[in-house]
Amino acid sequence: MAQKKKRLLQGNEACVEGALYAGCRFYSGYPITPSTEVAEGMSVRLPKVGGKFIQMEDEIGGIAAAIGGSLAGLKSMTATSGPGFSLKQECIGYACIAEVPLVIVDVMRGGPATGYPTGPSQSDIMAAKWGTHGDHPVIAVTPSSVPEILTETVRAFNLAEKYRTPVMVLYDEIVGHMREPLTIPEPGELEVVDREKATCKPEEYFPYDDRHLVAPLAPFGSGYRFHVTGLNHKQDGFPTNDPKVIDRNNRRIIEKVETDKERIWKNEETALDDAEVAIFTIGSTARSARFAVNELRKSGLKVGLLRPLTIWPFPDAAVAELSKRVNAIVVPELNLGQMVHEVERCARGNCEVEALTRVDGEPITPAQIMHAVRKYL
Amino acid sequence: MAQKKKRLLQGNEACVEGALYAGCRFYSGYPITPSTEVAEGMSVRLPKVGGKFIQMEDEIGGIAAAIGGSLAGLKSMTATSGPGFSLKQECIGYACIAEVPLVIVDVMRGGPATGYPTGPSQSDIMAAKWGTHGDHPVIAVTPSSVPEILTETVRAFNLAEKYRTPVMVLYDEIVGHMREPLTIPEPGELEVVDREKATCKPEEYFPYDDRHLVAPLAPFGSGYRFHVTGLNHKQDGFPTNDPKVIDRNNRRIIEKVETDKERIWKNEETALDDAEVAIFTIGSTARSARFAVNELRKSGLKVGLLRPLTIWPFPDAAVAELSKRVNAIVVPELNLGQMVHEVERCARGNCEVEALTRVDGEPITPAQIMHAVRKYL
Amino acid sequence: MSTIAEKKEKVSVPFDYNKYLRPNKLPHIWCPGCGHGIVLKALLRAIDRAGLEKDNICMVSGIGCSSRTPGYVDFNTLHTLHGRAMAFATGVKLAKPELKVIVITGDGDALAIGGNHFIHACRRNIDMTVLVMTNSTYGMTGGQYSPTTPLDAIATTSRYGNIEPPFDACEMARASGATFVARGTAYHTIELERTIHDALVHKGTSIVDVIDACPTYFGRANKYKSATHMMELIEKDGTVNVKQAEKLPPEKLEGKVLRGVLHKVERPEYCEQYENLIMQKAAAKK
Amino acid sequence: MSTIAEKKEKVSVPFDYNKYLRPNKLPHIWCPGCGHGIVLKALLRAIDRAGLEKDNICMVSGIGCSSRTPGYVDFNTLHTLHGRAMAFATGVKLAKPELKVIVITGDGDALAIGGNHFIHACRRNIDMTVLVMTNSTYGMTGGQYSPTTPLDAIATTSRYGNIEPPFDACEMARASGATFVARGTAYHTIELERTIHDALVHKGTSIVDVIDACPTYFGRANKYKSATHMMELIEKDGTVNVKQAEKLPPEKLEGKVLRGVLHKVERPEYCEQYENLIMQKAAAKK
Amino acid sequence: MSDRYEIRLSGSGGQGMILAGIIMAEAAAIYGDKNAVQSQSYGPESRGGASKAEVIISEGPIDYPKATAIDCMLAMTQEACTKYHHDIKDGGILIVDSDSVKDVPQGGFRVHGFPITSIARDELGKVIVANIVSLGAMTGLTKVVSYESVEQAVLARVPAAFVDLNKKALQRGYELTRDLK
Amino acid sequence: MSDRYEIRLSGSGGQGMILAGIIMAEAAAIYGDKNAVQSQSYGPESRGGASKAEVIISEGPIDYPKATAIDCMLAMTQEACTKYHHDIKDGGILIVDSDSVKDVPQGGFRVHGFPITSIARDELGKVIVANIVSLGAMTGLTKVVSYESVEQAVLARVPAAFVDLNKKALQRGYELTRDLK
Amino acid sequence: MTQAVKKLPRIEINEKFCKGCSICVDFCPTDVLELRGPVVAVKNLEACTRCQLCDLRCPDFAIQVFD
Amino acid sequence: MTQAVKKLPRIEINEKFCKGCSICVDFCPTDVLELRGPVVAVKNLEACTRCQLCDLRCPDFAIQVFD
Ligand SMILES: Cc1ncc(C[n+]2csc(CCOP(=O)(O)OP(=O)(O)O)c2C)c(N)n1
Ligand SMILES: Cc1ncc(C[n+]2csc(CCOP(=O)(O)OP(=O)(O)O)c2C)c(N)n1
Ligand code: SF4
Ligand code: SF4
Ligand code: SF4
Ligand code: SF4
Ligand code: SF4
Ligand code: SF4
Ligand SMILES: [Mg+2]
Ligand SMILES: [Mg+2]
Repeated sequence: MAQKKKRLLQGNEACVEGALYAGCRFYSGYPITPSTEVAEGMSVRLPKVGGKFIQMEDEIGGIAAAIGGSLAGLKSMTATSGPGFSLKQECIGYACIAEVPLVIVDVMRGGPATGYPTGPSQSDIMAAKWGTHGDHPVIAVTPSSVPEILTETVRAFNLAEKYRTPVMVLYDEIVGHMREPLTIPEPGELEVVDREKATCKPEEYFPYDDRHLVAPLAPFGSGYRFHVTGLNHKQDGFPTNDPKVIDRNNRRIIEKVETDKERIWKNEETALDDAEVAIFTIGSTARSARFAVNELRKSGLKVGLLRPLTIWPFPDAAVAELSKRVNAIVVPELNLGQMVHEVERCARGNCEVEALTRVDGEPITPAQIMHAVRKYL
Repeated sequence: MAQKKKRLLQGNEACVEGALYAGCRFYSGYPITPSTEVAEGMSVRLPKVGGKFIQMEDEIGGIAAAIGGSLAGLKSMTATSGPGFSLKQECIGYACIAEVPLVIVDVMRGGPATGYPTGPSQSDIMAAKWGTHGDHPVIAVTPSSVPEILTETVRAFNLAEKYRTPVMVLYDEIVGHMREPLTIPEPGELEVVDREKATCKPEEYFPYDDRHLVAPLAPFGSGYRFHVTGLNHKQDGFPTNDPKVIDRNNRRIIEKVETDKERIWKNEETALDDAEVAIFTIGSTARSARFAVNELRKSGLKVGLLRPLTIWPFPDAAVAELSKRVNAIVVPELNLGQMVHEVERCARGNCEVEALTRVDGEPITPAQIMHAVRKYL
Repeated sequence: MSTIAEKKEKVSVPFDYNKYLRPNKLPHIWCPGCGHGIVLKALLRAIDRAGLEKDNICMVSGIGCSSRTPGYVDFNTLHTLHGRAMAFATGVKLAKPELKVIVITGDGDALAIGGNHFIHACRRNIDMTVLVMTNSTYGMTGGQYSPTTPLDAIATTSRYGNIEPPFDACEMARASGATFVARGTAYHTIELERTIHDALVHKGTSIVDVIDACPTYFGRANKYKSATHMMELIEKDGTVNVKQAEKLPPEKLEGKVLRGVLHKVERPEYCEQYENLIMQKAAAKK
Repeated sequence: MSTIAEKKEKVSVPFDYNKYLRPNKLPHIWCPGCGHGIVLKALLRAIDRAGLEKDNICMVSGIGCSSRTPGYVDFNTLHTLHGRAMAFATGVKLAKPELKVIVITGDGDALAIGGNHFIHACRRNIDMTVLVMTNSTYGMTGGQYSPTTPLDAIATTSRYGNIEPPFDACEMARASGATFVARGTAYHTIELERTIHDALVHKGTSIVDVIDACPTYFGRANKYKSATHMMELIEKDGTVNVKQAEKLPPEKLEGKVLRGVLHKVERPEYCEQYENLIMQKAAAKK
Repeated sequence: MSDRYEIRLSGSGGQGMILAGIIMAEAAAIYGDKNAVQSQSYGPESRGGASKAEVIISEGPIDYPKATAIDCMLAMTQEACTKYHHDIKDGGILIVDSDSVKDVPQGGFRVHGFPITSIARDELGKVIVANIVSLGAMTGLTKVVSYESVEQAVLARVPAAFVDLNKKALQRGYELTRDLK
Repeated sequence: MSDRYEIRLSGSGGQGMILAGIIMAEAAAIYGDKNAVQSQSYGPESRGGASKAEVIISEGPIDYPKATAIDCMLAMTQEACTKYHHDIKDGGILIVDSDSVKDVPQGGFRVHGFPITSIARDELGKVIVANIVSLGAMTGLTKVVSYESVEQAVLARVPAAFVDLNKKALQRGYELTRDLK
Repeated sequence: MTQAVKKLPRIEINEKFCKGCSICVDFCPTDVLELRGPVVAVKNLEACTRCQLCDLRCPDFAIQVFD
Repeated sequence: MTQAVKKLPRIEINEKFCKGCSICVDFCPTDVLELRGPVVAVKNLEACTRCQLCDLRCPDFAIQVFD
């Protein structure tokens, strides 16, 4: 307790603290602006706690090695930005189908391609969900402050281990690079979920045991010898062409997340109770929105904010419900319209839905949001 | 005319014929099931017409070289499937922001990851739109027969050259590997669009000339010396941090497609006039759907089919209009629900929207569709 | 050490492959006469000879016919993505250095799409034994040319003859820093077993380039009459052991590929360095 | 051929770099003392000496400080993605073989993420001149270790000292098939100009590994006092010309890196082969 | 859809079932005056194992390219026969190679067994032409395409040196069905 | 929001503006009892060019982390001054290094010019501490954070060997403002 | 079937695994084996020297020679 | 400013480009140059041998020596 001290940390540094708090002991990646400080922090800190850091030859190697590290039993992470996120897509699908717990941090910058390396952006939201080929589950958390990067990184590890799936931590360059005061929580203060251990006899172990939605994953070298593949497989992990098994497995990996989404969702509501217009947004833009809500409320205008901390699975229930009680939902995002599609889908025509987009490398200001919202008041 | 002969061709072979017809003279790629026959066909045929074929070291190299080939002035193509499509994502974004005409064929197979290499699938539809990081334009065509693969490949090249952007040809393994009779069209029979030539003086040439939505692209080595980059750039092609210019350029590359989408869209309607239930689907599944419509119409049931041949930009106007006149839209797809999200969005709650999904490596049968449709009749 | 002579004298029980196999996964998917099975058997014998424990072996592969190997063996097995075997393996090894990591890969998997991970693993000298099953083609996808396809050879994407000069995997491995580099063939199975054994007991990145044959695609396209014919021409007549080569006049070596251990040096291993240097210095700098 | 002596005698007008520059893009973004600018100047002089036409040059780069070079020169210029320069360049060259393709890349761009394209371009022997600006770090992203960072060196991701042995880019290039392999430094600018010239006039893949310096990151982290200090220690004292080396006793060569043309052979060039073999055979097989 | 005629050819990888399917489709659509669609499926294990090809023949457009109710199925191996015969429709035809298929399935379809492989090997001297023999038999039994069209299609697909052999194989297969109706 | 205090520190890359911003934020949030958020922006050209750091200080939570109406801005170069002074609010403060900023912008804000760089170079012997001198001046002029907090924050960030120098620099800057109000 | 006096080796062939590639047949130094239809068979057991080359080169785990 | 009899070289310095890295200063064999504040300046033109090393090693296209 004596050591419990407030520090001014950068978002990316908070991510490092969160990972270590969650028990991450393996990091592999490739540097890229604006996520590089995560790698740099891990390279300094991991060896001190007996963990492993390796800078791989590229982003593909970065995530591949992290999957290997996770299968060998260590909680693993990789971090990247735009172009690197695109390169990792094939391996993301692998982690999904092979059900390997993993945390992938994407500090979003302007795109496409090299785009605007130091420009803030929220333009990987849809890529996080749909980037890799084939159907697959996605969990993505979206912190909007430095302390929240820490807590959400911990939550990402918990979700990854609980659902045996890659979990993304998505935040924009502004949140990643800004500094805020933060007190590192004591051990025990935050929940830390560890991987469920295999307890059966090795002969009876199935890495994708049919009887579970999420089966325990034994680490390589623990006496459970089993097979892992990116092909469609049976409960024993071996490839199959049996349509029934393929169907079941493909659906199960999505269902394990979908059926539990109430538990994975996390929304913050600000002044929504009597709101006539709602703002739906994440990350740094949510900070502008909160500022705007406060200002508008001062003038008596009924505006509220729905801020999802879990963007995937998309908070469809919350948006659907909201759409029935407001005149309009305004969706400010640092891209050319991504979340707004999902909001439109969930609103089913119940209210107006409007995107407020910005892609010039500058943040969306409170003034812009106030302007957009006023139209509906 | 004497040589005009009907032949039985495989879908992938028809793609080769289409590419050559459209004037494709550069192919680079990396083999992968079930698209490999495209590469094999190009390797045999291109040299005969003075074109270049190269098998690169991986899929990234495959698309990178094709972009290079296109900038050097040749109509270029690459083909791949699932895992390779994921690997190409970063370069797809590059072609978008640098505005390089290119055709990307994706013969869809089961995923994620290695998944089910020989299993048919339509699970890259959303990856085609959202796979790469950052906001970017997407045009994707979706043929559903062997002759249509030929004509749509030609159309893809035309669109690529006209809008200076990568265009995707998306079809599933069934259409890619089945054989149908086909007569190769004579020169002149189909429209072939060539790249607009630069005509100004070299000193006055801007590769991203502000005065156009789509500026002419001079080939490297033609006396116009200019700069191409994947960074946000000015009209002269050089990087910029000017928010106004960045904003304008990022929006323009999307607008050039969005504002012209009436011309890019292509829908086939079957028995929709008095339909009470509509089916919305593509590729091989649309064939099952047409079969089902015919059968159901025989029993007097009012069912119709909307089949988009352009899936991106999404035919939102057609779906919105349709949603107002039918009770339900059924969306059969060989995945776990992708197009259905877009249909839901466009339907705005006007009618029921139901997905019919299949991911066991088998096609969706007419019987399945009939069953799904009957519920709403 | 040599056992060829011994074997000839002793009448022994044949090797019990089942000890290391997952028998219910056999027969394997490889075509009649495919060399991959022969290499697998040599590997299993070498593992036995090295006295490795099944629980402590992690076998990692990419995608390809050769990369299907892990499915048949009773170790911790990891069938990854095309080209990525050595990157995944690096993660496994670094996370758990007590595992003996064996990578099984094809010439396409290791040297085409996976070339970058190959050279970097060699550079780091991370402890793993890598078997490259060089059959000069992409067998799995039906016989396109690979980075080891000889000049002029026919493949489904080089129907007019291949114009791309092949890599020498051993040269590449050595240049990029591997500390053990060897070559074997599916024909010289006893020698191969010994070579793999030596690779397995070496500390650091050990690369064994194994020349084998794809009778189905490479063979048929290039007019080899049979698997046997390929083994004779490519593996037997096309190669010479590095020790014998020392005694042969240059004329006799023309066009021949060398077999045996081509390069072996001692250099600190990656995981050990990590443990010794990084962890210790980090702990010191509290 | 030598011009050092000539230059010393003749009092000449200095080289007119503007002829090849886009003057309104200067000053460049490189830090004070960054070697990249010195290398660029040697390249421009070499281009001039080789008599190349601006319209016929296509310069391709990846991403990195070094890869910003194309923005400053008045050729057909293509700034691609990190690591992909040689793959893009392969497409440009094959599509239009009459272009002289020059690739400018960094040690990270060419040898880390781009390693695979590097070795395959060398293997194909496709006609392009590749300058690898080896500053032993990822300058652009702020100084992480790269595949050419020396052992024990400090970087932002190796704060306890680097344990990854560096590549020798020249060894790699030679092993993978490049037909011209040379090394220069930003210190030996006249020699570098000549070396690049020889690379430019060579037909096939020519690799020039240029040792230069990142004073901002590599220099500061590793206690070099200045750019000059780095040039003296790393480039001048750390290297020796291959011709001089022949005359030196082995003790004097210890730890030294060789400069000059290290490897040069003639082998058919890829685009020519394509033209001669593929197109002709295809035409014949109507 | 009443004129939709569905054929399935099955055997083991390497027996030329896909080629036979292609020939059948070409006979109908290129050398005959019908429409045809040919498709196949193979597992990820493309080598060995049961393999099948399907041909749909019709006067008009063919929508669904896969078999739904098979008019005629050929089975060259027991495995293929057992695995794939379920979709044969009532009144359909099952042709089996009696050399391999011993356990003949029962159903509302007619079964014809011929020693196809032995004919190819013993009478014609090349086991490889078994698929052509079976095509002959199928032509005779189904009459969905004319013999002439099939012959043309076969000859267009085989190298010049093997024209006679294949002609003979087709004929031999066709003859097997002469006395049947 | 009324207690929201916005600071912008600008100069050229390498002048330590970001570090100065961090110190200001730490003074407020770690050594003082306020909340603070520090942010910065740099172009893709991270080396050279104008650079800026921003600090928002408040009693309560800080939502929008960027400056909207600046209370106090520091400009160490002409380029930075010209580029970034626009958001200073009426009644705000602009502190310029009079060694570099000759063309002082006009507006509804107070301007204070000090020869910051020459003080650092000539008086203190290290041009590198110019940013600390300017922090001292800012502390004196804004009073948003106590001198003690700033001093603590400075000392926590500098290596032991430079403690005295920095202490002196801070003090020297602070003194510049003693007679002003 | 063979009426050997000296003890003959036992050659075990797994017909389910044998793919008839003929490698063992072709490389047997004493011509002990032959293909019978799709799989290998022993034609001349007496000649077998127990050299094990057939086992060593069989890709399919289909043949082993016991003492 | 220099009252030279023999013709002196002309050293052109582009102050906008010079970043004061000191490379030319350090490597000039005859100590002709020096840093003055942030940029380079000529301190001893007479000593200049026109060797051009300053130009050759200047990373910034900032110095050239004319006859
Ligand atoms: C990313 C990706 N690209 C391409 C493929 C298709 N593919 C599978 S295996 C293979 C080549 C295998 O060749 P090799 O490694 O030599 O193995 P072999 O089959 O010859 O043993 C290819 C191209 C794939 N599965 N994934
Ligand atoms: C796919 C991708 N990964 C990572 C980056 C980030 N990045 C940009 S340049 C660079 C390294 C540059 O190093 P090098 O090529 O040696 O050039 P230098 O800056 O040292 O001249 C990195 C890692 C990127 N832009 N894209
Ligand atoms: S295709 Fe070639 S490599 Fe693959 S199993 Fe068959 S013979 Fe072996
Ligand atoms: S960071 Fe290093 S490599 Fe980049 S410009 Fe500065 S000195 Fe050069
Ligand atoms: S052991 Fe030797 S001799 Fe006996 S069958 Fe096998 S190969 Fe022939
Ligand atoms: S080598 Fe093996 S698979 Fe081949 S024929 Fe002999 S026993 Fe059969
Ligand atoms: S030309 Fe030579 S002597 Fe003259 S200033 Fe330059 S380096 Fe010095
Ligand atoms: S080398 Fe160039 S940039 Fe450096 S001080 Fe001299 S003139 Fe200035
Ligand atoms: Mg191979
Ligand atoms: Mg570098």
